Amino acid sequence: MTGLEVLAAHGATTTHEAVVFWFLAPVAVAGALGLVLVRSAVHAAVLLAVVMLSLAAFYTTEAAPFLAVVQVVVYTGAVLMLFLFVLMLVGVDSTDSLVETLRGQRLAAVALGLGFAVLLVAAIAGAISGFHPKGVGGAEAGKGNVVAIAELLFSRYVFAFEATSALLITAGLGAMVLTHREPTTPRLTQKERMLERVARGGSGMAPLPGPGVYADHDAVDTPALLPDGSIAPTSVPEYLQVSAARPHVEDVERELEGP
Amino acid sequence: MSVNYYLYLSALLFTIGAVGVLVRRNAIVVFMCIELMLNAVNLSLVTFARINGNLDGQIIAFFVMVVAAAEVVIGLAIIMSIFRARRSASVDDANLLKY
Amino acid sequence: MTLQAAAGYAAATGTFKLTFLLVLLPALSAAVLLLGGKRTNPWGHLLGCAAPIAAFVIGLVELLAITGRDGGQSRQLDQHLFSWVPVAGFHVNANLLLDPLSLVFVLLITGVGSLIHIYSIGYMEHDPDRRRFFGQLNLFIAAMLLLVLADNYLLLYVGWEGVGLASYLLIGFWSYKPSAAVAAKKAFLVNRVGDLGLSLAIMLMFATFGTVSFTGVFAGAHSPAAHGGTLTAIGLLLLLGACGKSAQAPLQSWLLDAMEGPTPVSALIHAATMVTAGVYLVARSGAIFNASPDARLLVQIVGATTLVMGAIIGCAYDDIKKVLAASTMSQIGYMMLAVGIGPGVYAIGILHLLTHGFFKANMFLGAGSVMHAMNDEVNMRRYGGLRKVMPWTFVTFGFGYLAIIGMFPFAGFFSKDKIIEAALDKGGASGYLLGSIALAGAALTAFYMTRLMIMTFFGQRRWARDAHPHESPRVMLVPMVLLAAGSLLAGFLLILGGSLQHFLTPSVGTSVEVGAHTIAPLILSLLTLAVALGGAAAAWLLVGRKPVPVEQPLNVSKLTWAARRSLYGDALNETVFMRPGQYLARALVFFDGRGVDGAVNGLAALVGGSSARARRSQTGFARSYALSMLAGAVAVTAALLLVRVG
Amino acid sequence: MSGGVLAATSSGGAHLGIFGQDPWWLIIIKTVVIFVFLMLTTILMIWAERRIIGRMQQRPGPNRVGPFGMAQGLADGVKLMLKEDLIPALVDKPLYILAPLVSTIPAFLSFAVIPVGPVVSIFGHRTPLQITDLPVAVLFILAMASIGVYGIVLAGWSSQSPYPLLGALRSAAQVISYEVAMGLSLAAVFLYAGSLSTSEIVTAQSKLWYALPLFPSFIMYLVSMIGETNRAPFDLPEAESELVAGFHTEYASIKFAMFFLAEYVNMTTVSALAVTLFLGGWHAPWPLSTFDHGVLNTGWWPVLWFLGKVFILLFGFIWLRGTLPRLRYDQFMALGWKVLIPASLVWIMIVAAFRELTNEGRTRLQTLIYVGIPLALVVLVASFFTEKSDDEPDDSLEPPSGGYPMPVLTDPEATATLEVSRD
Repeated sequence: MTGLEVLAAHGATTTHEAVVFWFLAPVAVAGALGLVLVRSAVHAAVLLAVVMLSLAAFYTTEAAPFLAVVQVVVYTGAVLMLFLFVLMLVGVDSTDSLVETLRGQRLAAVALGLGFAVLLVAAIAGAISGFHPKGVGGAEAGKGNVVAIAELLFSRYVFAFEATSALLITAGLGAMVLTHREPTTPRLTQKERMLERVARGGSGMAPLPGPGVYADHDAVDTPALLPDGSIAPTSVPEYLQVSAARPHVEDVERELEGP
Repeated sequence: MSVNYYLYLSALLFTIGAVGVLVRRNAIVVFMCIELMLNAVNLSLVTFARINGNLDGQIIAFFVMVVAAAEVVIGLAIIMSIFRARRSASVDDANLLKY
Repeated sequence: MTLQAAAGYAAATGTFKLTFLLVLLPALSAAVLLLGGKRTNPWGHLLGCAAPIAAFVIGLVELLAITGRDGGQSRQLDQHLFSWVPVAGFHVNANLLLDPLSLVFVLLITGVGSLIHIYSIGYMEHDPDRRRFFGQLNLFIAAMLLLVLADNYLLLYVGWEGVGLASYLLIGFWSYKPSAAVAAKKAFLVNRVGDLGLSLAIMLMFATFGTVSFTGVFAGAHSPAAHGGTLTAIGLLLLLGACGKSAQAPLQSWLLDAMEGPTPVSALIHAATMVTAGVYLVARSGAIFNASPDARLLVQIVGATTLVMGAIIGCAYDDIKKVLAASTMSQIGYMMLAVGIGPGVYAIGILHLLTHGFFKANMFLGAGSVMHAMNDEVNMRRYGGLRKVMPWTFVTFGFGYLAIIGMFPFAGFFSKDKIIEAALDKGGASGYLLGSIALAGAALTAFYMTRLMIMTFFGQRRWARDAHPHESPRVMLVPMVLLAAGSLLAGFLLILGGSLQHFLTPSVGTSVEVGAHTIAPLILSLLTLAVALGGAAAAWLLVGRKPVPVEQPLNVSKLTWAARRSLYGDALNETVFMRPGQYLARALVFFDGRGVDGAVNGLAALVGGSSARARRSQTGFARSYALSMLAGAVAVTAALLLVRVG
Repeated sequence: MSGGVLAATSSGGAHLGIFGQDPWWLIIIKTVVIFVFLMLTTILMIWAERRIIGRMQQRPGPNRVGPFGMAQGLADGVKLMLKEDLIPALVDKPLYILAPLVSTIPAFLSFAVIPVGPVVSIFGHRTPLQITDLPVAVLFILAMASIGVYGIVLAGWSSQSPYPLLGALRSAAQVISYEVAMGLSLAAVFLYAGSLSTSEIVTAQSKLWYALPLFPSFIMYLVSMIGETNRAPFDLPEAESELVAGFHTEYASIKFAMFFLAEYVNMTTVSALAVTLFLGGWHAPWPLSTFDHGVLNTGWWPVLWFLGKVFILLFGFIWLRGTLPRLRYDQFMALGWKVLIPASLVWIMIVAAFRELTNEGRTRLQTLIYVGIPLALVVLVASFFTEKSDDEPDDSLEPPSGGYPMPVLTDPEATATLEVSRD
């Protein structure tokens, strides 16, 4: 055990902890400010991840390693990943406009926020100054953080624990109900699709050459050529065909036919 | 340094999160700001545990995380539903419930 | 002068327990006929006749029973039906009072009423709504009986309003005629004025004496505690009520229009019974008027005024029913004069009321018979020479005519003569004045009635081309004959030995028969006869000697013009009441619309407007709400800090 | 950054006193050795994978650079480093650059808590063959894995291109899903070992490797380990034939190399974790462990056993890639959510019951009866309620002749050709 950790368990702060704090606290505040200020939602999420990881580090210095790991796994790994996931589902380009639609909202928010921060700091200073922290070492009683927390969790807080687990399951079910969409037609299996394709016959039966094959260009949006030299439009995915930044299938066709 | 600095930092992060809730329009970012506020509270809870010399603060922080996870799950599901219906994730666009 | 009324009434026993049937039978019949619908059509008129006849029989039985009580036995019998308004401090019983006064009215109402019912069978034979007619007639009978049998003012008021309702319904019986509908409305509205007076009087009674029962009020009126001014006020309000119901000046105008109703209605309600309710009210409230000379004086003035007004109006009209209506006003003026003169003369007023009930009903039925014969023509200028075509009608009508002009020995002679005598006997200048007016009224009565007779039954025939006059059916003639007999005999029989006066004594006090007469009775009687004959002669001179023009002559005196317009009664009403009323109503509407509604609506608009403005804060923007939440959090934190610091 | 702090400030465990006592130079040595080991393993793995798969596919594989082509990995690495660092125009630049780092660094950090051997003496210092240990070491590895996903997701998103985004989405969903299954499969080990610390878990396996009593957990861990590392047959985020190359389509040169590095380091890490948790860690396999009262479990020998087990597992990765076709995405998710997680939950219930009964001092027979009978009952009852799967084929789409699908012959010429060919 390092001296730092022992002291943290006993409440007093050390130089190591101070170094960690003064290094990471600005990072956390900067990340939080960035979360509020950046336009891109994904950047905001990454900045929030920075804040969360900083907090996880603080938890370790405050003798709460289990909470630190849970913070990383649950918050950073699951919750924030869920955010990113939804962000990507909702749209790749989801930047906020800079124009504030509610009159006076920003000004009032910043003013109130500053006032609140000042009040909180004043309250904390008034309430805590001169207080000597005891540290959690006594509470852990040599069993270690994980065991001590587990014992508390499954004895005094067992009902709260069960209640939160029920809440979590309810939330999961609720999310499923909210986002579930009943398909109107029975979903075709892979087998059925293949049989249908065969029954339909024609040129779609054999696998098409991959995009770019036989082409004079190696981009994925370049359609494949069929053995007779004509292009295979289906070899380029639809969303690439409609993309404005790239040449269209028709353009390539025209190019191939030439003058 | 004093343990109080953790609390000051927590207050600061909480306030920033609150202001973020007020000024951001993207529902998901608003949600993130709420998570920031919860995290700030967790930090102060852990610090309180250290000051008071027991583990209850850590336990409560643990519960906060679980409840936050539940909240995020439902909240994001709602945002998804709203987005499907309205093609917008802006909290200002979901303003039908008014006078 | 004491009234036994003040001493309380004996409880009704034996025969007198049938009293309630007097009211109940017609009421039940009315209910059956009005609610039964068309199923009762075939026999409705029979039931309608049976009810008043049965009531009449009961009345006769009770008359016998009451006359059988002599000496020490009270002739005022009170039947307790049920406790009506049992409120702490205000207790009203539904009690029926059977005393000589009410019994007299019961007999008049049921007797004349029965005859008119029977007459109506024939008169209304071709009317599709005859059953309804009978139902409403029965309703009237029931209400009128309730009015006269009530032992307190509140129950009386119920009957009072009941007859008002029946009158309204029956005047407007042919409501498809706009004139009938308007007349009904007018009668109702004018009656409301009087009813208001009555209701105010009742309220004042309650406020003053704490009770509305006759015994309580009369005892209060006699007690020394009663304030003279209050009694006068009650008396004047009662007079107002009486004026409304009895068509006395200034509320007389409705009666002429009320002739739009079917003739039996005019005969029953607007001649014989309902219009006498005012007289009844004054006579019944004698205790109050006895205690208030001022109120009495006003009653006299009203009576005298109406007496002359009615007579003058009667001289000018060509409509046979309206002439009779004006005559009714005039005759009721006599009665009011009589009851107004006060103690000792009530019985004479009642006597004239009874005789008038007979001969006026008789004449109305005769007029109905004439109209029946002449295709409902009412204009006397289209009549003439009917005596040969309708001999029965002529004869019976003639009886009524002789009675009303006070020809000996017809009924009117005895009653009218006594009123004039009483007026003169009042003494002093007012006595001479009232006596002279009454005498002049007698002359005018003779004049217009003679004019009516001449224009209707004598002279050349001025009938419309399609008129084929004929005698009325027997069902109509029989009542006429009976009433004619009454016209001839009633006065004599009732005055015989002062029977009526004595009979009525328990109710209205003793009559003053003997005393210092201003003019000797015999001389006065002769004078009255002479005056009446003079009036008749004048009528013959002015009307009978030359052909009656078919069209109303226009070059007539201003008095005639005025008389043709009811002496500007309507104009007066219009100027004094209607126009100001309209202005008041408009002002009220304006005040209500702009003031009251304006205040209310303005307040509502203020609330609504401010709410709408406050509602704007409900923007739907979650961020705005969150902002206010943060503001609240800041406020709470600041408050906590302040508390800690403080 | 947080990892370093974590490692330095571990608090708690009763048996962890030996950690955190190393002098600074020893820490540096250990760290460098681990780093070099991971780099070398990666380079060797790339070569080995290509060679082995080549052998499986009956082709030689790379054999030109160095003996048996062994330097091929090195050559590839050098080539990638020297190539132009291409940054596409539309990308989100900060995240695009950050993503490979986020992917790689946690992969290395995880290995810090893997015990390679017992306590040995290095330059006179008694020290465990492990950089550090934590009371929450296994969770730490999971945490690092979940941070590593950020690299993939951010790479896919910042590329602003459809295929990478799809790959990133798949990856995010996949890692979240399989992290649950992985965590559940580890829970059984925690129950048996009574600790989250890797060194203690290894110590607890001195007699019996947990792969035997917790065999279902072991299998589930192996499956979710492959899903977690995005390897075939679960390599959906970078499925070449569907998504070109998945999340790193738009990456080139050294950044691309870092993704590759991260993937192979992760493979090594999860293999090492499997060894640590289930296969006895550095303990010698059974017959050898009995040799000379366990002398082979002391000193530097265990490093050999540890590396051997890790390489066997790594070979398994390659073997699977050469053998199994890629799963369809919905099948893959169904496997995770509908099979692995429920099965893990049931299995944990059973293990917990076992442990509780054993701790209470029941005999093994009693324990088996108490756990087995209710379980059998549950299975019996459940079998009544499970629906029969509907395997009836759809007649409407049944191929017409002989059970083989035949195209509809609409083209007369084609029909004629067919006729001719029949003749």
